[in-house]
Amino acid sequence: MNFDFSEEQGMLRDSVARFVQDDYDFDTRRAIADSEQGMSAEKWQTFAELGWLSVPFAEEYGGFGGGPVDVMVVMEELGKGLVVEPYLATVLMFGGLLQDGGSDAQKESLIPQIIDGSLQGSFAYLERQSRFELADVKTTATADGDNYVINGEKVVVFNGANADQLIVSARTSGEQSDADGVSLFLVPAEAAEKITYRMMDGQLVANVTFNNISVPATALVGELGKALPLIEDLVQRVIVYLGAEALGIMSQLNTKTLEYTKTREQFGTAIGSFQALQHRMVDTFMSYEQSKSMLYRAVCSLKDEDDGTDSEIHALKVMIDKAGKHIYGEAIQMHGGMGITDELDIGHFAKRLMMINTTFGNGDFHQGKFNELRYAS
Amino acid sequence: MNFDFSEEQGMLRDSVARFVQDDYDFDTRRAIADSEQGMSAEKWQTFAELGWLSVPFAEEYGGFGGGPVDVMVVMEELGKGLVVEPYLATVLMFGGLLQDGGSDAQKESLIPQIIDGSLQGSFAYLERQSRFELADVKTTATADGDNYVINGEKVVVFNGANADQLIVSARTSGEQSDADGVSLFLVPAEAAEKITYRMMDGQLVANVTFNNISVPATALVGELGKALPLIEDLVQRVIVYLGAEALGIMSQLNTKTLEYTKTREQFGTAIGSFQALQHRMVDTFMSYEQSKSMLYRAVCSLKDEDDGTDSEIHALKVMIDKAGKHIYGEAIQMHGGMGITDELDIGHFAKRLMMINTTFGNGDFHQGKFNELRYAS
Amino acid sequence: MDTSFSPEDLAFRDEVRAFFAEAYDEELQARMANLDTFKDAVIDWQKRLYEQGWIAPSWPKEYGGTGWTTTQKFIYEQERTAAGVRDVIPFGLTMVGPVIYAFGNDEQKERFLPGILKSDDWWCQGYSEPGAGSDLASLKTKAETDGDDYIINGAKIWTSYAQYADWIFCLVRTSNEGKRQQGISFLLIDMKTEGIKVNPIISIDNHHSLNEVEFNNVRVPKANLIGEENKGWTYAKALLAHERTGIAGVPDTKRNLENVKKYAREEVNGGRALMDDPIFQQRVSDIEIELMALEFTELRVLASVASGGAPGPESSLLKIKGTEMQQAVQELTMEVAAYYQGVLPTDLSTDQIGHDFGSSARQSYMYGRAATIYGGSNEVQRNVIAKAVLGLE
Amino acid sequence: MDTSFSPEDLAFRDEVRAFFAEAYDEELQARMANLDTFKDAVIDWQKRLYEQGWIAPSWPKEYGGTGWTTTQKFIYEQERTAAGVRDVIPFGLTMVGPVIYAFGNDEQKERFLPGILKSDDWWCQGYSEPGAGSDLASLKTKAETDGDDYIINGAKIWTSYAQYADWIFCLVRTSNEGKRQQGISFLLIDMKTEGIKVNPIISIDNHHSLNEVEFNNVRVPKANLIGEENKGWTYAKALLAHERTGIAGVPDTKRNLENVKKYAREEVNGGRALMDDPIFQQRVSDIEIELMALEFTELRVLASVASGGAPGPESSLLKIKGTEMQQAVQELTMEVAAYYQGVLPTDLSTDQIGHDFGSSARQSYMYGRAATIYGGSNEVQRNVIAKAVLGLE
Repeated sequence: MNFDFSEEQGMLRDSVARFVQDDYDFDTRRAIADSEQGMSAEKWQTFAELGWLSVPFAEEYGGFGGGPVDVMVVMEELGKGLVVEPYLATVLMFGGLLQDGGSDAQKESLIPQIIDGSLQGSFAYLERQSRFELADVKTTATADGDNYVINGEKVVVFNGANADQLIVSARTSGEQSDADGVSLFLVPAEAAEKITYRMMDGQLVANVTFNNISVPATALVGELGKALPLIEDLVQRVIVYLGAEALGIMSQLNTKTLEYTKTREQFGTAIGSFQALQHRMVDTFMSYEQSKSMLYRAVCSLKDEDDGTDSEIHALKVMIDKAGKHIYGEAIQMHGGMGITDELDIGHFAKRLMMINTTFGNGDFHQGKFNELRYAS
Repeated sequence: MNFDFSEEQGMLRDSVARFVQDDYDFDTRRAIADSEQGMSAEKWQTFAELGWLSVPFAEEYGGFGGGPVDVMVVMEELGKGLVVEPYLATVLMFGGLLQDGGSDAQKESLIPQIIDGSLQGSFAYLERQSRFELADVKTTATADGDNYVINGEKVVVFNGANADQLIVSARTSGEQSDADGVSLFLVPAEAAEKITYRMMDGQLVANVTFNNISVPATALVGELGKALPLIEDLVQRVIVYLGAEALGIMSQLNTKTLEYTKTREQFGTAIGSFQALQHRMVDTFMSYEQSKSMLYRAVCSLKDEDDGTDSEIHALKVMIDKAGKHIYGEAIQMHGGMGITDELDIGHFAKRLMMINTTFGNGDFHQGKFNELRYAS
Repeated sequence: MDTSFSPEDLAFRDEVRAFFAEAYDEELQARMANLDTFKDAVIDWQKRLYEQGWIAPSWPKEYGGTGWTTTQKFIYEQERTAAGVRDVIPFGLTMVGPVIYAFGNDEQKERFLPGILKSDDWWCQGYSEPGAGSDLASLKTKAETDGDDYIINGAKIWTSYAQYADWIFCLVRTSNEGKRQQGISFLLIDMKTEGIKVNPIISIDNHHSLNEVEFNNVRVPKANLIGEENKGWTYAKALLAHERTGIAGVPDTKRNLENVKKYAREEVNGGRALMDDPIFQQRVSDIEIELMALEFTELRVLASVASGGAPGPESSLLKIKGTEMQQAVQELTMEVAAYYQGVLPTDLSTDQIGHDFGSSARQSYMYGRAATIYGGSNEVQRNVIAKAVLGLE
Repeated sequence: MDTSFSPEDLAFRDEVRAFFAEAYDEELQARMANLDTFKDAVIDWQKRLYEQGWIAPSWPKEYGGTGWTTTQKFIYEQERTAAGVRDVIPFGLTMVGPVIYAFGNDEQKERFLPGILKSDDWWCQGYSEPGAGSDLASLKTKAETDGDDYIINGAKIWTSYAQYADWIFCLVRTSNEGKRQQGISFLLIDMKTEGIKVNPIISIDNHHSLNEVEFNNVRVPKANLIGEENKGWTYAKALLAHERTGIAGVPDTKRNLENVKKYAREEVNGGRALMDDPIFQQRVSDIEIELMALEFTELRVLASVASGGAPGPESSLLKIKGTEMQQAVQELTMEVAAYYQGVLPTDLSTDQIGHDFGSSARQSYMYGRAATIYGGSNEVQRNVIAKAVLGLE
């Protein structure tokens, strides 16, 4: 039983941490997020050079062959810098689906491009009505000879603005929320129509419309009609990675708030000397440590799949939701007026936490799933 | 719009408050609660002499003709003294059912006896399986000529140990939890078998078994098979009265805790000077004031029945449950080691609040009802 | 104890309801929602209220108030929020106005009150200073005598709508003697005066409503001093006590909660409306029940003031509990909006985005964080209650 | 990062499981539940553990410990609580024992450790004093030198099981010089010594486990002093740090939560089992999820200690969070018991009462209020973390 990181993991962590420290200060991040592209191609190239884009991929495709713990380490540090580059969308989600479900041809052609930084990808799964239900897919893909014709709309597509390739979930059979009948297709982004808009956490997202888009049968990712387990499996891992990013953010919020209360004076004394605030900071400290424990528990459960993985994942999402709200709420409150300015980084950390909480289902949604899994009679 | 008490209500309040102050200190209360009978016949006679036993009864039966606000005033003050005499069981529940549903003959014969203190009554409604569902009645009453024969068991019967007469809910038709088919019968207590035991709030309660107990048709209280609305109506009012008792208790807990923190020294200073405790005492103060507001809202709604009375009552139960736990929890915690002794009154106030919370349904139960009433689609 | 309405009250309610239904039309609402037309629309609306005679319900009748009973004021607020009618901008009508009629001289009353009532002058508030936070009395902006004028130097911060304002009312330091509270004066300053500079502050909701206001050798005639020099703290405190009851914001929060329910009936998750989810219902009723109580807490205070008494200890919790409830409802709205909670202002239409309240939910939620901070943070409020109400030292 | 068990660990788990299944039999459990036979039953059980060699897992092997790995200790606790096996009485085995082997002299080790290991001596703790609360260092019980003896005067309070005890370990004041902590000594006192009086304290759960212990001119040989005079505070603090991990009580709380679920499947409300009520499920998972995290927080501490490190900052939250969770589960049990939560001990049978866990739920819940108070209240714990971990002054 140990919670140590391997030497390699330590080096990976240091590498990301150093980048955030030296090359990604808050002003840099703001400028990138506000730029037209909403990300920096140059920074992305740095990610490629430093090998981060290869972490989760198998060695046969040029990857690092890393496991969940390796990715967790990267994401926690990226979280600390509020890095807006689409590591999650391109490497973990788009790349993750390819790695898990792609054909050899797809993997051989695309994964090396992800790793060298030349390909941006996106997983388009969300629809106007679907909220948090992954099986709720109205977009259709209809067989037409050797091709499939895709019709429908996906909304709030992460990295949708910059993606070269999309993996789209579409229904090839069944009714709107059936578990069976969902398939994944690789679609070149330029084939679809898109409108883009900005989110409060710095993401430039897109609504993407497919109007009779025809793709060959080789564009199918995974088995026809059997994509849901693939998606669910991906989402489980992504939830852990988002949890790691959230942990990095919470760490920043607690550290910055603690520092602030030690220097900020009110009524002639540092506000950190007020006992009521001290006790509340102990509580945010505990929320952070509990989140960290739950993250570790969840990441360990990913490796040990017969040991109730699902409920650990749901529990993590619940914990991160609660702890996140608690920690950013106190951070803003304790920063007083400054806490509600756009100038200070505190609010931006909060906004990213908020978006993480709602991504793939909020705390209540996952607690409902947890209850179902553990308590259903 | 006013929240003032009438002059008569003020006098009633003062009368009960003076009694608690002068004749019912904590040691007296403890001795009475620990006595064999679990109540004081002498004190009960004082209640009669002071007119309190007449408050809710119509003037034609010798009553004071008081309304919900009058009873509320009495109950709040009785709560402050943790009075164990069965005002709730005899006057408000047994007497309340008689007043609302009794025949003229029943009222004429029994209400004056309640008022003069010579009759103790009890409402036996709870069964082993029924938990908080009033309609869940397995006890049966079977017509047998002009009589009804009662079979079944009632548990945790308040004042069951001392009651001379019981009103028993029994099923005269329908299935176990049907709304229709519940009837009420007056039964002389000596006709039933009982076992008695003590509760943590000083109540001496009973499990009462009816083994082929035959009562005449004139023992029926209210309409045959239509008792549920009568019971529900009573319970609505009783919830308000229990809320008033709870408010009196919360007032005592907050006052005593505040006093304690002003005098109790730790680390060389009064613990009431610690900001963390101060802020928490502000919170218990707010819980108390919010409970008071909800009580007033509920008691006003009783008078204005077309204005959604039910949901106000449910809301009161939810509020009292939360506020009660909050206030007694902090009271015990802030009293430290002393707070967990039987010697101090704090724990006894807490125990009565706990029993109030579980009587006629806990907060979750009532919040569920509230949700159903207001949000069901 | 009686909380029912009289027939006169019910008639008044109908009158108010009818007026809002007619006067607060869609065109006006659209103009208010657009930042470019916001200021003009607000002024138009307030002028309409002035014509109706309802612009200042809390003012004494002699200065232009309505002379309503407490119950009428309560009904008015209920109807206003139920109709989704925006409250008046408070800086003139509920903040500086009452200070002027209570502590100003006759000349000041004549000069300033009509402009406030008619909404000809837009006011803003200059209390907080950079770095001072809830410790208001530490203010440093100084007013030095120069003949019949003061020369003002310093800066104010968190000044809402300073970019629109004609006038600012300020607390300034006129003396460093004695306790910090004793050397403060209450001054009215024309925003067009030379030496005033307004620096926008973009707040966490990505909007511009807050500002820093700099004063560099700003010359203000002493005729603009309210009451006595060095007594400004007293006037400001009196102002704080003036409108205790409105601060809980219960009617607005109730309306926002109704909106949450409406939205949650439309959001569907796995075939079930969010509003039918027992856990979500519990979140709603957790708030709704507290609000029901808070509404009566406010009524208790109103009733006690109406019967000539002082507001009781229950009044002190209105701000804390009220702002906590506001934020709880804002948070719930965000949960309903799910992914769309993050949408920043955009030229795309609601139809294109696929959602209609996410962006406004975000704005309310983010800006709403200020409610527990400004006007004395809730921490300071708790200190005050601990001392003044509970007697803890 | 790895939390899986090795085959050896799994074999150990089976061994422990089998032992508890066989040795902790129903007759023993019945005797423990009965106050009249409680003490004897506990001693019998602890002697059985001693024979098995498992009485002191946390002790060094040389003094009688098991030599288990951290993982084995973790497994042992998991199995113990899963089997509902009562933990050993801590005063000898986890409190004074470690102080004696760490700071006592050879003679003291020989004299006292065997009696502790074999449960021949029942120990109790004399730290708190009437009126002192969490401010332990303010203690006043004084030990004055008289030749080779100390003469003890004063009183200790909240002393669990003093009525059964053969020995008490006490902090006593041997000097009033310097800081308050500096004049304190650690002394072992035979409870049969003349001048000791035990006064029962009935606690809020209506039971007698607590006591006040009075010392009136009690003569104690200086041979019973642990370590140096006036250094007792150091030894007591070391003891507090000794068993940080057990204090969260996660395994016991997990087991209690499983019981809640079991009970809630049997309680029916309007035809639906309480455990099928979504709101109740939410209450359960609110706790279960925190417990899942807390279990790993404890593992993180264990792992860090096992790899030779000091417990990290995460260890300091174990007591606060652990006791909060204990109480949350106790409260939930009470909710399930409904009316029956109030039943006091009675001669009536479960069958007559109509319920089986109400009375024990009440006792656990009420006595459980002490968990956030004793051993340094959670308020004091928060002060300590604020200072020592967060660096706040």
